Amino acid sequence: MLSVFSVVNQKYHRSPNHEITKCPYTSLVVVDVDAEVVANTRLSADYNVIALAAPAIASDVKPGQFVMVRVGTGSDPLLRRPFSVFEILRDERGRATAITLLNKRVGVGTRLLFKMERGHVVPVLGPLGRPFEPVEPPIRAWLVAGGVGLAPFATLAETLRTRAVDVTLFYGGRSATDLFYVDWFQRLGVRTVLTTEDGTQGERGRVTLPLERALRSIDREQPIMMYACGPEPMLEAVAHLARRFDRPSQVSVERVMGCGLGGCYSCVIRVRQHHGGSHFVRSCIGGPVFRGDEIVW
Amino acid sequence: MLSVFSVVNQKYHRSPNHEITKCPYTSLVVVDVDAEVVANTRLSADYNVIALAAPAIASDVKPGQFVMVRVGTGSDPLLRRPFSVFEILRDERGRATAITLLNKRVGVGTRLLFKMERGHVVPVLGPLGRPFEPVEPPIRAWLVAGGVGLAPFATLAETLRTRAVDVTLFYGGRSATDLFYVDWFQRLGVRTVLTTEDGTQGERGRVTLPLERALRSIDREQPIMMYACGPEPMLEAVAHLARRFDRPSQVSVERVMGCGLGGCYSCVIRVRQHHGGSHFVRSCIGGPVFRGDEIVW
Amino acid sequence: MVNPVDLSVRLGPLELRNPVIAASGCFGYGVEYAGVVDLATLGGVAVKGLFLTEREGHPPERIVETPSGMVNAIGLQGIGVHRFIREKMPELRDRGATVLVNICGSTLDEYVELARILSDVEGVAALELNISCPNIKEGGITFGCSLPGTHQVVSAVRRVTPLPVIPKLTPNVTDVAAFARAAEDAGADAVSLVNTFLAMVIDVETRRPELSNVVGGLSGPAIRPIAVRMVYECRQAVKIPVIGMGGIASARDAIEFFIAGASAIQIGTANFVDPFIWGKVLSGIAEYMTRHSIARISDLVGTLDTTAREQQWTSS
Amino acid sequence: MVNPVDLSVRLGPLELRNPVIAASGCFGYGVEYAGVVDLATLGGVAVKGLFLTEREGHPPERIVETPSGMVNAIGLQGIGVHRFIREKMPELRDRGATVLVNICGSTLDEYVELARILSDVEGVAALELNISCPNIKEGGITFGCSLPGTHQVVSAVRRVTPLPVIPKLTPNVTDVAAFARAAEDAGADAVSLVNTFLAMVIDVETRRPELSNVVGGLSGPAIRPIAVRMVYECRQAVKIPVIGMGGIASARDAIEFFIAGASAIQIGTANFVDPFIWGKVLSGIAEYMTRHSIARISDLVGTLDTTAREQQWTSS
Ligand SMILES: Cc1cc2nc3c(=O)[nH]c(=O)nc-3n(C[C@H](O)[C@H](O)[C@H](O)COP(=O)(O)OP(=O)(O)OC[C@H]3O[C@@H](n4cnc5c(N)ncnc54)[C@H](O)[C@@H]3O)c2cc1C
Ligand SMILES: Cc1cc2nc3c(=O)[nH]c(=O)nc-3n(C[C@H](O)[C@H](O)[C@H](O)COP(=O)(O)OP(=O)(O)OC[C@H]3O[C@@H](n4cnc5c(N)ncnc54)[C@H](O)[C@@H]3O)c2cc1C
Ligand SMILES: Cc1cc2nc3c(=O)[nH]c(=O)nc-3n(C[C@H](O)[C@H](O)[C@H](O)COP(=O)(O)O)c2cc1C
Ligand SMILES: Cc1cc2nc3c(=O)[nH]c(=O)nc-3n(C[C@H](O)[C@H](O)[C@H](O)COP(=O)(O)O)c2cc1C
Ligand code: FES
Ligand code: FES
Repeated sequence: MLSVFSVVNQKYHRSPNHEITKCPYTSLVVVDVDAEVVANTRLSADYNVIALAAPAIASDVKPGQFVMVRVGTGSDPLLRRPFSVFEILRDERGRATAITLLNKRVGVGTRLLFKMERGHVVPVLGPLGRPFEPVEPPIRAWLVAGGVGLAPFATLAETLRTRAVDVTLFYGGRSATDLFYVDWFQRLGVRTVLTTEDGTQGERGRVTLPLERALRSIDREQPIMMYACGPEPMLEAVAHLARRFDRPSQVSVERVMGCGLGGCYSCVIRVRQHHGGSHFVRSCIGGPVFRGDEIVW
Repeated sequence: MLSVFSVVNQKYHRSPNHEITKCPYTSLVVVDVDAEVVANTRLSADYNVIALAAPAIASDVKPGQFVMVRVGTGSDPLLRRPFSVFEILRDERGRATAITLLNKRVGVGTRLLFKMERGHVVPVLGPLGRPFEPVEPPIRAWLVAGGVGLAPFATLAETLRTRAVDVTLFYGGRSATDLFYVDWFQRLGVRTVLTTEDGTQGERGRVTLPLERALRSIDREQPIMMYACGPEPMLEAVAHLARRFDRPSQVSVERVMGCGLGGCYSCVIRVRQHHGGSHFVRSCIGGPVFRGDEIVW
Repeated sequence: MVNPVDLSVRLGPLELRNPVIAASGCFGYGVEYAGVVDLATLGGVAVKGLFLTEREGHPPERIVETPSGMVNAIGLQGIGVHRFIREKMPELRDRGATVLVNICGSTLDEYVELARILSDVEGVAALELNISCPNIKEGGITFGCSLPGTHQVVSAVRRVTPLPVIPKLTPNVTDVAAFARAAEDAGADAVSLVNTFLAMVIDVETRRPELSNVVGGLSGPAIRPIAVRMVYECRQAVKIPVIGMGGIASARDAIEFFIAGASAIQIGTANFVDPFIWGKVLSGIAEYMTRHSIARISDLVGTLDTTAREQQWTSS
Repeated sequence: MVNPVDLSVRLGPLELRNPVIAASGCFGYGVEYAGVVDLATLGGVAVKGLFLTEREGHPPERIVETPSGMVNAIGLQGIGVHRFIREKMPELRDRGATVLVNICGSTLDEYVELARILSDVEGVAALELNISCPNIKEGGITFGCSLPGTHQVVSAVRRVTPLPVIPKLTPNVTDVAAFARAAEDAGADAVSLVNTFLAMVIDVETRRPELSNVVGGLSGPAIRPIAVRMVYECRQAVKIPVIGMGGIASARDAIEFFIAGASAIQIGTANFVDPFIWGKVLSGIAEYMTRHSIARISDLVGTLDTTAREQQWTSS
């Protein structure tokens, strides 16, 4: 009897090629997984990496995409929280079984994720959003991460390194204790350039300082793609440098998101239109990754 | 600077003899303990016993008193839930360190308590309410428990047995799988009379059946005190039997409680007044234990 | 064997295959959700509020979370009625959606013009008149908070369209039932309620409003008990059907509105939390009806029993 | 060294040692909480609403929990003003409580009579006029929902008492600021708001209302964003001080109301959840003021900055 209510549209829902033109950005197979917490590693007083068993998402997600996590049990907190997929975990046969999130404790939801014990089950919706477009050699990739903005770069770096792209990570934090996974990127063959605001690791100052120097010194003939994720003023600075040095960039923005699926219009960012002028684009489906020069800062 | 805000009234708060006449019912030292879950034993699909580290409450609570437990983290669920103190746990030196609750899963809050993992911290307010008045020999004590109404009788039976009172527990449940701790009571020297509605253990039917028989057969000269806790219609039936057989009774009622401290007037029950008539009494401070003949059913 | 339950509803001239409708502004133009839910399985899709022309909406921040709710001031960003008809209606028709177009105007003429335009569009099932958006100064709230205004806009639209007309009432009034009556008198086919409650959140560290628009509309489970009361009041006051909403997040909540007197319900905020809610609510309603031997959903509507209760004793 | 902050407030003629008041109906007659909090450390204690005579209140169920809130229909069970004066006032005086007596009447004369009686009682600091209780048919809501009614009852009480007169406004109206103005015009010394929102919850299994009174009043964090907006509106509309409440459950929430324009605040429902909240809120306010270099609490009141925001970049 209940079969009349198989509301989930298997046809559209499962067909990976459907509607590719009409919804160019959103992932075509969005699923909601009751994901068990399989590990939760605290990196510092504020940062943790939480691993969630979600094969359907892990096997489908692309670098730069995000998930919406329901952190609470009742209706407070109510809304899901968006998180970039940090790592994809695989079983011994190489099958993607879980994702991890790099979580920074800033409020009620991220605090719940920070404390969450193994065995807890959280609904995870995804994969969502427009991913980064990975380049191919000879283009070099410069990843620019501010703080927790590192998150989408683990999978992006892996994809790029698989393609043998030359990758540099410019990574800035407040302090040495806010920089994580540096070895991990280095082992992958990623060059790392670190900055901290207090000078406790790498160069003292903002991550845009070494970035600007690098832009100045690199051969004009060498094509590069800049990828940036972090606080918006940093993204703006990167986009600005990109324009000054006439280099392309892709930036992943972080807007407050109510739904992650284009339903609420909360997550908009001002984007230039072809014919001049600008309009508000929903960053959950039109982004979170945009070309740096598209955005009106 | 903040010392001007030592709002908790140490004077009244700590002095056990203060206001004994004006607030005859409430416990005089009410504390709110951030209690760690030290054990959670599932007894069946619906029942569990959860142990909470709360020395200040454990060392002070009297049989029949209750605590108000904050089960959620955000504001949904909002209100605390009332629970009778089931057991008092002691360390090797005999100091009371923790209390347990006998929890039955019936809704959102009790479900959270059912699932709660060790290490979780829950605020527990208490001890609260008017306790049972334990009798002395030669008076015999008949405890009448319906389902989770067993909870206050563990500590009551201990107290009574310490006084060498002859104790019988009439204990009814839906089914054999709903009866717990029967051995425990037997080891304490408590006679047990069991009933289940489906006849899977003890007598088939309600607990008032053997109770009525016992009332009928016991020597009129033998003084007894009946204590009852369970669903309200059961309490009513017990009070009714008590009146018919002209025996005293104490019943512990379960009303929906908003605060547990007399602040909200949600938990009222109709009680007879000395001069005739009746009025609504707050069962959180006027009870939860009442004389069976006080209550207007 | 269990007989299938009948979920179809009739709201005056409007027939829906079931009583569960996606609330306006919480489901985009519907097409955004085509990958998650088969639009044809919904009772209806109330699309995002449309003006005659495109609107940019308010700058961010546009939403802020509150205890069991959220406050939004999107400011009715939208593509306008013409682009909607061109760009969205074909796909909505293709997918078999029952489309309720939520229309907004700054003036009476705009409502009339919108109604006229949409009356000729194939696949538009009904007009929901947004006379209650609290987020824009010029918007319909001036109609929605005055009884003559409500009567005026409903009758004006009524005169120009054969489509079912469903004014959507604001809860920010003293006596919502009076507005339902005004709408009924003016010829509305049904009323829907509630829209959001005017609300505000302040960032105490910066001492600024969290929303760029300063105030916005509160929705979500927090408002449900008020919305249920209002639906109940309207149900007593009018004969036309009431479409209820406000904080519905489960089959239980939907059923609560049916019992209070809603002939159909809408789900808004909860779709953000769980875009797969639709199947869960529909099957939950069917399960409830089966368990309570209710054959037709209409048999459940308005069945609140306000006589005193009695208690039963079973061992627990 | 940090200077102590000044928390004292002046609400017209009423001086409070700090701006944190226990809300009426959520703190019994105050004495119930004497074992938990030193009543003298509170800004004030608004005692449970009093009629001239004893009242039995509604039968249970009287409360039901809702998402981030609760709906109550206690029905103003109470001991009446005479027993209150005899049985509770002496202890409240002894304990140094600043007592706001919340009074309710079915008629104008009852309010006047109550005000007269209480004017002669030592230790009564102010009268809070409950013209907004949604739970009883004959109650003040008939005054609270009509502008002339509000003006009438406030001026009548004003004429007979030298005590500060603080009408408590209902949120169940279209324009709460108009009611604040009516109260001000009639000579009120301050207004307090919000009382509860008329609401309803249905038990879907029995299809009966959860509350014996069918409807009740919604309180708790759920309503906070609406209450903040209403306090903000009233602050713009009147010169007399506004006492804000509705869902305050932390120092942050209290501060939000101060910034919106409340000169003092009340805490109701949150006291049920945490009866030790008082010290936490007071010390949290002091900590905030110290951190923001705000010497006097009055310097915080009504300081909402509605100019557009700018962003700052720090690595995060
Ligand atoms: C596409 C995307 C990817 C993200 N990836 C990550 C990630 O990998 N790791 C990580 O730690 N964080 C990430 N974030 C940010 C993360 O979503 C927020 O930190 C989180 O939602 C805050 O929730 P909270 O309950 O802890 O904070 P709240 O208590 O809700 O608010 C605390 C602060 O966080 C801000 N905030 C609230 N919601 C959001 C939101 N949806 N987006 C941004 N800021 C918000 C608030 O404005 C406030 O200043 C991402 C955000 C987006 C949009
Ligand atoms: C003094 C006292 C002692 C109690 N001791 C125990 C105990 O030792 N073990 C135990 O399992 N339960 C005990 N209860 C009952 C327990 O408090 C309720 O089962 C619990 O509050 C239900 O919460 P919930 O969130 O699971 O249910 P909800 O989802 O809130 O509601 C589910 C059902 O429980 C009923 N209910 C809700 N709140 C209460 C309440 N405060 N009191 C009674 N019924 C309620 C509702 O009417 C509803 O039918 C006691 C109650 C009182 C008043
Ligand atoms: C983000 C958002 C946008 C909304 N936009 C509209 C709209 O355009 N037109 C309208 O009539 N109602 C709009 N509403 C109100 C909803 O349709 C609904 O009436 C309200 O949110 C209450 O239902 P809920 O609690 O299920 O969300 C909007 C609500 C939200 C949360
Ligand atoms: C159980 C209960 C009883 C109340 N009784 C009264 C009352 O007697 N008089 C009154 O003016 N307000 C009464 N109120 C309203 C509160 O004083 C307060 O205005 C409202 O609850 C909002 O604040 P809160 O969200 O902090 O509870 C009562 C509220 C509750 C929850
Ligand atoms: S988060 Fe809802 S539209 Fe983007
Ligand atoms: S539970 Fe609040 S008065 Fe008893």
